[in-house]
Order: sequence, then C-alpha cells, then structure tokens
Amino acid sequence: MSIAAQTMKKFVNAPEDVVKESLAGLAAAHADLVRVDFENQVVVRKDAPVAGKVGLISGGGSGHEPMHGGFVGRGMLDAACPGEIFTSPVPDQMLAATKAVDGGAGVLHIVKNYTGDVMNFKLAAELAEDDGIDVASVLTNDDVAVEDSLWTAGRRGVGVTVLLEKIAGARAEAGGTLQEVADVARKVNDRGRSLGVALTSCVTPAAGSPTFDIASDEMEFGVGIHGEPGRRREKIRPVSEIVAELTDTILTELAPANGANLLAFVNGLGGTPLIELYVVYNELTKQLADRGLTASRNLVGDYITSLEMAGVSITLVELDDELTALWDAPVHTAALRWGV
Amino acid sequence: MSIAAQTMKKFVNAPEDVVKESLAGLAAAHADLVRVDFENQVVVRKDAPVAGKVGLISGGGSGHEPMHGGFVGRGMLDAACPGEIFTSPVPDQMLAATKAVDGGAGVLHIVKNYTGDVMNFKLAAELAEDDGIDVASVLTNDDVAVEDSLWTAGRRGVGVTVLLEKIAGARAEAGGTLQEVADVARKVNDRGRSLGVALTSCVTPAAGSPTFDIASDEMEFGVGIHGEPGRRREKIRPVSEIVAELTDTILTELAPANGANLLAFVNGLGGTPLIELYVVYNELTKQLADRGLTASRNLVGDYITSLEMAGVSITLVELDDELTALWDAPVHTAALRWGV
Amino acid sequence: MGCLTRVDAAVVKRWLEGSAVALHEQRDYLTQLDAAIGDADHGTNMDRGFSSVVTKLEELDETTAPGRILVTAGSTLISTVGGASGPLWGTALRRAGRSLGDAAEFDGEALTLALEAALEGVVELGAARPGDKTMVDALEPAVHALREQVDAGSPAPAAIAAARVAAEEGMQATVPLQATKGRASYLGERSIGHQDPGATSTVLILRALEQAVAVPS
Amino acid sequence: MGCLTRVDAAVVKRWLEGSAVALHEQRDYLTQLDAAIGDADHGTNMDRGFSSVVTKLEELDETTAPGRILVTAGSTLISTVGGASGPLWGTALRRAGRSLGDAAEFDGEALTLALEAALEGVVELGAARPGDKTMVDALEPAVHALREQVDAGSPAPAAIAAARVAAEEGMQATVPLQATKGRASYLGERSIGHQDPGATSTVLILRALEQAVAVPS
Ligand SMILES: Nc1ncnc2c1ncn2[C@@H]1O[C@H](COP(=O)(O)OP(=O)(O)O)[C@@H](O)[C@H]1O
Ligand SMILES: Nc1ncnc2c1ncn2[C@@H]1O[C@H](COP(=O)(O)OP(=O)(O)O)[C@@H](O)[C@H]1O
Ligand SMILES: [Mg+2]
Ligand SMILES: [Mg+2]
Ligand SMILES: [Mg+2]
Ligand SMILES: [Mg+2]
Repeated sequence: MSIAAQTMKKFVNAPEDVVKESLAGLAAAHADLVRVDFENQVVVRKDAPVAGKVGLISGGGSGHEPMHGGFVGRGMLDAACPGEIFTSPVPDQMLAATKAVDGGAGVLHIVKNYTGDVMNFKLAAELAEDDGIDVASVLTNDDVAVEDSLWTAGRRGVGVTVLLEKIAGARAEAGGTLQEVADVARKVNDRGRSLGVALTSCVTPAAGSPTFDIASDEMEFGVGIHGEPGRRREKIRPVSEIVAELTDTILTELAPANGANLLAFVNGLGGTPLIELYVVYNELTKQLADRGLTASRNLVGDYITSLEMAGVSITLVELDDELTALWDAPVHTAALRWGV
Repeated sequence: MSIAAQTMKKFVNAPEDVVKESLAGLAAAHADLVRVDFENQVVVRKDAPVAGKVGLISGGGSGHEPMHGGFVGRGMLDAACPGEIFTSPVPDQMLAATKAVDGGAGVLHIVKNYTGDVMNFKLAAELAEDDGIDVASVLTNDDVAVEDSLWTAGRRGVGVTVLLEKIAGARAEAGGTLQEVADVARKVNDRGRSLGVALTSCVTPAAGSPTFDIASDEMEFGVGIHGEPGRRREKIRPVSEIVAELTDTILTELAPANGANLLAFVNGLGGTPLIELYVVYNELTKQLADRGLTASRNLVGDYITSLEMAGVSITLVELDDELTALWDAPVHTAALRWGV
Repeated sequence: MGCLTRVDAAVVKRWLEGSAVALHEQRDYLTQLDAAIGDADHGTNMDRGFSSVVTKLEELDETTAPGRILVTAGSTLISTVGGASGPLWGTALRRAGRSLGDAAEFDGEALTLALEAALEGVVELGAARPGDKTMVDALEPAVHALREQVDAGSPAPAAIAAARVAAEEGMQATVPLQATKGRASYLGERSIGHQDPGATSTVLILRALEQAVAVPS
Repeated sequence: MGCLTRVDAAVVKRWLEGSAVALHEQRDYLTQLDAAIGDADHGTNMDRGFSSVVTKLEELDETTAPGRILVTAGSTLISTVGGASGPLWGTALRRAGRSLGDAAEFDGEALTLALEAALEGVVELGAARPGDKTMVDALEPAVHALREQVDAGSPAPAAIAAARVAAEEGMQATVPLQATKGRASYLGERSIGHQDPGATSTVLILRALEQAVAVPS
C-alpha cells in the first residue's frame, strides 16, 4: 500500500487507513473536547450525553475536514459520523451516534442533501425510532449551482451546513426543545444559499489521481464538494469578476430584504491560501455594499473542504436578531471557538 | 494585469495588488480586532497603544498567512508589518508600527532569522531609538534544516515564531516589563526547534510559476517557508517514516529532558488538507510516546504557510510551568482564539 | 443440467455468492461507469457490500430459512456499503426476505412476490420512476417479466431467464436517458450517452439468480 | 570626450540615473541569477529601489549638495527595497553621502573616502568578508583599486575605471565560491558554480559611475 501512497502528494500510510488514522489524531489533539468510538467510527462530544439537552449529530463522507468532526463540542454538534472519503456513512454509525448523544430530549439529524446521505440517515432514523429515541431530521440544500427541480436530486448541501450546525447547536445549548432546535435549523437553511468555484481538482487517496481534469487556465464554476461538475467550465477570470458573479447568482436566489444584515462566509476548499480568501472577502464586501447589504457577521477560512482542491465557496445567510444572537453564543470545538 | 492573473490557479486581480487587497479583507473581516494603516502597510491592534503595556511587533514577507497579521490582537501581537510576498518589509513600516504600539513600556521586535529581515529590523530599531522609544529585539532561528555555523546565515526562523508570539504576548498582557517579555521570548526560541517537508512548490503571484520544480513522486526534506531548498530531495515515503525522521532530527537538536512536556505544533504549509495534518499528528504522538515524551499541549493547522505549498512542518517546544501557563492564557486574534 | 421449480436456502446462498463473484469481477467496470456520471465508487461499494454478505453467510447455521438469509444479507449491505446503493439493495433484499417469511422452500409465485416487494422497497426509498436512469430501469422490467411468465405458468428457471433478459434491455435503455435521480442528475444533459452503473449491477445480480436456479441442488 | 577631475551634483545625479537605467535593463538577468541561488527577486528589488531614487531626485532642488543627494538616495533605497540589498545599498549610499558632507564639489580623494565609508557601512551591517560570495566580493576590490590609483595620483576617471575592472574581476570570482552569507548560504555546496547577483548589480553601479564621470558636465 505504501507504494501507492508514495505516488501521490499526500501524507498517508495505506490509503484505506487515512480516515481512521486522522480520527486518531483528532482524538489525541482534542481529548478535552471529544472522544472517538473507533468501533462505530463516531466522534462524540466528551461529556455526551448531556442530560436534558437535545443532541445534534451530523455526518457524511470524509475529506471535508474540519466538517464534521471538528465541529463536535460545546455549542455545536454532539457527535459526527465520518464515512469513507466522499462516501456517506452507514446507518449503524448514525444509530450509535444517536444513542451516544440522546440526553432524553431527542436527537436532531443534520443531513446534507445527497441521495446516499439522505437514504442512510433515513434508515438510521427509523432504527432509532424503533429504539424509542425521538429523532428529527433537517436537510441542508443551499448549493445554487444545482437547480432544485424534478430534473435533479435537488440542490446539494454545502456551506450552510457549517453555519446551521453552529446556530442550531447554540439553540440546543440554550435549552431549546427538539422542535425549536429543528425549526431554527430549517430557518438557517431557508435563509442561506451558497455557490463555489474550483481552480483545481481534489485527489482521493483511493484513486491517487485527480477526480476531474481541468486545464491550467480553466475553472469549474459551481463545483460540488466532491468534485461534482458545476454550471460550466470556463477561463479563470480576475477575482473581482468571479466574486461578482458568485454574489449575483446567490443573491438572485436568496432575495434578501433591502438593507439586510448577512452572515458572510468565505470558505476555502482546501488548497487555496488564506491570503487569497481575504482577497475574496474584500471583493465580497464591495459587492454587498454596492447592493446596500451589510455583512454584520462573517467567517473566513477552510471549514467545508474538498481535500486539497484549490477553490472557494461563498455562503450568505440573511440574519435576524435571533440568528445573530445564536451565532454570537459561545462555541468550543476543534475548528470553531469563541466566548469560552 | 488580469491576463497574467488568469494564467495561474489563484483568486487575484493584479498580482502587485494582492497584499494590499488581502489586508483590506482582513481589516473588513476583523474590524473588532485590528485596523490597517494602508499608507505604512501595517496591521495594528484596534486599541493600540495599550498604555503601560509592552508592545509586540513582528513582520516579514507576505505569503505566510495567517502569520503575522492574523496574530494581532489581545494577548499576542500589537502590530504586524507585511512586506511584499516573500520580501522583508522596510524599516519605515517597522518604525510606524513601533510608534503605533508604544504604550510607554517599550516595544519588542520579533524577527525571523533571514538576512533581509534582520537588517531591516536593525535599521528600524535604530530609527526608533532615535525617536526615544525603548526597543528590544528577539531573533527566532528554529529551523534545524539549516546548520547553525559560520558557513550559513544561520538557522531560519519558522514555526517557533508563532508559539513565541503567543507566549510573549501573554507575558506582556500580564504586565511584564520589556526585559521580562524579551526574556520569555528568547526562552521559547531556545527551547524550540522545527523541521518541514514539502510535497509541492508554492507559486508567487508575481512569478506565476512554481518557485522550484519537483517530480510527482518526490519531496523536499527540510524545505524553507519561501521554498528555499532543504537538506535533500528524495522519494515520498509513508507518513509514518517521514514523521519519524522529522521527530528524530528535531529531538536530536532539542535534546529535551527525560519525560519532558512538549508543545507539539503540526503546521500545514498551505496546500495540505486538514485530514492529513491529523494523520501527521497521530504519527507524532506515537513517536513522542516511544521516547517517553508527552505532548501536553498541541496546535494543529495552517499557521505559518508558504502560499499553496503542499507540505507540513513540526515544531516542538519544551514546556515548563511558566510557558504552559502563558500558552493557556486568553488570546483573541483572527487566527488564534481561546479563553475569551 | 437439471431444473427445479422449487427454491431453497442452498439456491439463495448460491445466488448471493454468485452475485458477490460477479460484482467483484466487474468491480472496476462498474466504477468506471460511475466515474463517467457519478463519483467513481459504485464498483467498490457493491464489492465491499457483497463480500461482507458472503462472510456473514458463513456464520449462519445450515437450517436458516431462505427468507432469513435474505434479510441478513440486506442488513449487511446497509451496514457496510454507505452511498446510495447500500440502502437501496439492502432494503430490496430485506423486503424480499420478509415476504418469503420462514418457509424452508418456495415456488415461482413466492419468488415473484418477493422480488415485487424488493422493487417496492427500492421505489419507496429512492422515489425513482422508470426513465430516471437508475437501477429501477433494470429491476422494474425484470420483475414485470417475471410476473407475466409465472402467471402464464412457466417454470421458475424460464421465468427468471426472461426477467434477466428484460433487465439487460432496461440497462441498455438507460444509455440515451438523462439522469434525474442521484449524483448523475447534477450532470443534466451531460449524463446522456452513458450506461447507468446501478442498472448494470442489477443485471449482474439477476444473472447470478438465473445461474443459481439453473444448477441442480 | 572630455574628462574632469572634480565631481559635482550633476555627476552624482548622472551616476544614480545611469545606475537606474542599467539595473532596469538588467532586471531580469539579475533576477535569474537570484533564482539560481536565492529567491528570484534581486532584479525586482534593485529596479524598484533605484527607480524610486530617480523619482526622488526630481523633487530635490538644483542647489542640493552631492553628499545630500547620496544620503537621500540611500534613504530612499532603504524605504522602498526591503530584502537584504535595500539596507545594504541604502547604508552604502548614506555613508558615502555623509562622508562628502555639504561640499558642492569634491575630488578623487574625497570620492575614495566616500566609497571607503560605503564599504565600511556594508560590512558593518552585513558582516560579510571577501570570499563569502556577496556584493562585498565586487565592492571591496573596487574600493581598494580606487585607493591605490588615487594615492598614485591618477585622475578620477582613470581611477574609477580601474575600480570598475577590479569589481568585474571580483564578480567573476564569485562563481566558484560557496556562499556563506544570505539566502544562498542555505544551498551549501549547491551555491558553487553560480555568479552572485549582488556582486553583479554592484558592477552595474560602478560602470554607471565610470560613465557619469566620463561625460563632460
Ligand atoms: N433515487 C434513486 N433510486 C434508485 N436508484 C438510485 C437512486 N439514486 C441513485 N441510484 C442508483 O445508485 C447508483 C449509484 O450508486 P453508488 O455509486 O454506489 O452510490 P453513490 O451515488 O452514493 O456514490 C446509480 O447508478 C443509480 O442506479
Ligand atoms: N550579509 C551580507 N552582506 C553583504 N551582502 C549580502 C549579504 N547577504 C546578502 N547579500 C547580498 O544580497 C544579495 C541578495 O539581495 P536580494 O535578493 O535583493 O535580497 P534577499 O536575499 O533578501 O532576497 C546577494 O546576492 C548578496 O550579494
Ligand atoms: Mg459515493
Ligand atoms: Mg527576497
Ligand atoms: Mg457513486
Ligand atoms: Mg533575493
């Protein structure tokens, strides 16, 4: 296996061990926050289950780090279920996570809208209900690159997932009921939209070669976080033009109120340096100002990635007082931390 | 210019504007923490100068984000001077920063050991002294890839710089005198060593092409953060072997006490995904355990980068009670935050 | 080669083992099909799942009823595959097994009811209709053909052979279709001209059934 | 072409402007040399610095003394270059200017004292000795030759020509050396066989001086 590993530009041993070894590293680095159940491959908040608190779990294929394992902790997720790279986890993981975080107030399943994830979470929810655990599910589907119609599996769940996990987690920490936590989660998804662009492809350890080919002067506009194709392939343009189109497309679908306050999230897909993410954020603030909109809150960094893909996604969520207060509430996870 | 920009896999407008535009983004995203003096190209802590507090400034070429601008804030730096990409800032910037943060208790210059940085900071210190400001300078030189001898410009300053800025910043926040802050800074440098390895080259916006060529199955062992050559070029090996050699080489030079507590810092150079950094951390903890050493504190992520270079560096600092307490002290910057 | 009209546990085991062999042999081909319009893991997924099923079967004791075997196999797929095909094929086999109950043997009619239940489970979970360019485009015509043949009184082996042929036709018919379900739907018109991986693996599984029934037990 | 033995502000301006032109023309060549053993920015750095110097000169009024012009030029380099060469050349020109003081004109002896001060400043700041593979390997022999010629009574133009020749020899002599200062030192033995960029730009600046003095003012 190490032979295969050596032919790619990755720090790995055997490709099939990457997920488990990475989880071991996460557990060692953040033993104060999480514990990892290796048998079920689940990352669990250290003090779970928190009695009387609604439990939040999410999951999906690995390769999007820090999502979701890096979001487990106080004020965000109670557990995360990492699947193999880019492959949905199985219901057994989700069931184990659900049981591990059930503090008696029920458990919320946060599911990104991909056929595999949806089906596996659906089966897990049925199994949990059989065990008498109260489960609610919310679906994130914010990627405007995909039209939401009978002709597709629907918009994909991307950047909004991160913001929703933070905000719903704060609601649960504040004692919200399962219904209340699920409601605010759906509210974030309804008020949020995203769009991304890739300059290079990711490389999965199993494949060892790029997921898609792209010329040195091309970008994939509307790329998915698994390297799924976007709206179109085109020549790379100056960042001002790229951000202008991303912002336009997102706002057309989001249609926020005049002068709305937005949570502006500039997300790196893994291989784009921070210096460029701030250039993108600078362009975004100009675009918003031109439209009389304000980024009253922001997040800039790599939070929902696609391995080493060079690219960026922008997520905009229309805030109100409730969402702003929940966003500002303390959070303590490996990847997001403030107020504590 | 946008033509040039479009031929590289970067989100930029004109290459010569990248640094300024990125600083504008930083200022917009973190207006609560910093202000940017664009005339002098200096990032200053929002509430600087803090009366009676020793001011800490650092600086160097850009392209290493979040270092240093992302470390300006409470409990760390009072100002940062970003030069052009990979080029030392000029004394004027350092002088402006020194004046902006002088709260009457003197100013510490944190300088990475590169000929250009050292000379420019030296001239700046002289100018500041002329203006009657008390200045002390500490040099970081932790990169064991370079032997510290008459035959070289000396070990390069790399990962220790980040940890030193945090720890010395805490000492200053706690009311330390210029002498005390400088002493603890030197203590961190004396007790810390680093080594890095690159799998791919960085690409500077001005050049638009890789700084060095490297085959698809090769790695540069001991690379510098500007793409300087390391100890040798060799075939990529399994991460377990790479981390074993990195750890060996660092510990041979560091020679920590038996059973020492270490601050273990696994740093991504920009293009390596987080899932791999945790795999590296997992290997590092095994290596340390084999030697009876403990990573009582750790930091895993991209903190001192080389644009989009795929690679990782490991920094180990031997802790004692003083350094541990200062590391744990609250910090609030764009890139490092806890306890507040 | 002898022919039987009644199916028992041995036949069901041969079916699952035969499916595992075929999916393993065709693993890379299935993954290539998925690379073209999906995420290049269908072969890996099905191979991982069915090899786990084979391991699981060895743990079952001799007397286990065919229905139970299928339920166990379905649960194993659900627990080991992930992705879309795990829940889909897992549910299909579980539903088929439940419909067979605890009988030690069953006839063509019972097999037909079982596969109808399987199809129902797939459609319930995935909400795909024929023409959506999914495994349903192979499974649905197969179950239809099976029903017709059995109602017309043909013996199980012949009925299953007809089902397999119908599945192959359905599989080929996915090529010109535009996918409207699953990952392939993100491609829009660019999914046209490619054969659906899930429909392809469905054919392999039906071929394995045909062979399992054809062999004398 | 006439020759002068006394130097004034016009000559110093021609020197700096001539240096700016030469460094701009040779910008990519210098950067290539730096790419081989450094970080590929020496041409950019020197060009950026000296073009700022030229702009700055335009702001100075006619009567500014040559010494002041050099001090201003040095400060401008320090403020605009960054990297190693900014402080080094900036200090060199500032020291040279200070040693000339406010005199409106000066002779070969004063020029030699000024360049000796410049060399001293560079060595003080960078601590490089001849043989370290730096600009000192060109500047030091040049200043030596100048001193010898002037002491021997030769006119400034001839003395400066000799200095330029010595600088060129010193520059060529850097090729077989192993760098022990600056970025190039990280290469260890791999720096051998390459010409030092800073020594090369030093030659360009001395050639500009030679030409500035040769032209009648
Ligand atoms: N909604 C659905 N209903 C039925 N079958 C589906 C559906 N979505 C996808 N499929 C089938 O699943 C196959 C892909 O399976 P697989 O690649 O293993 O899962 P994933 O798409 O999650 O990677 C597709 O070729 C298609 O036949
Ligand atoms: N310590 C030193 N003393 C004298 N000259 C030096 C020293 N270090 C470097 N140099 C000169 O500086 C040149 C490199 O300048 P430049 O590339 O502009 O700066 P940097 O090395 O910071 O990128 C080298 O070619 C060498 O001649
Ligand atoms: Mg998949
Ligand atoms: Mg430089
Ligand atoms: Mg697939
Ligand atoms: Mg250089």
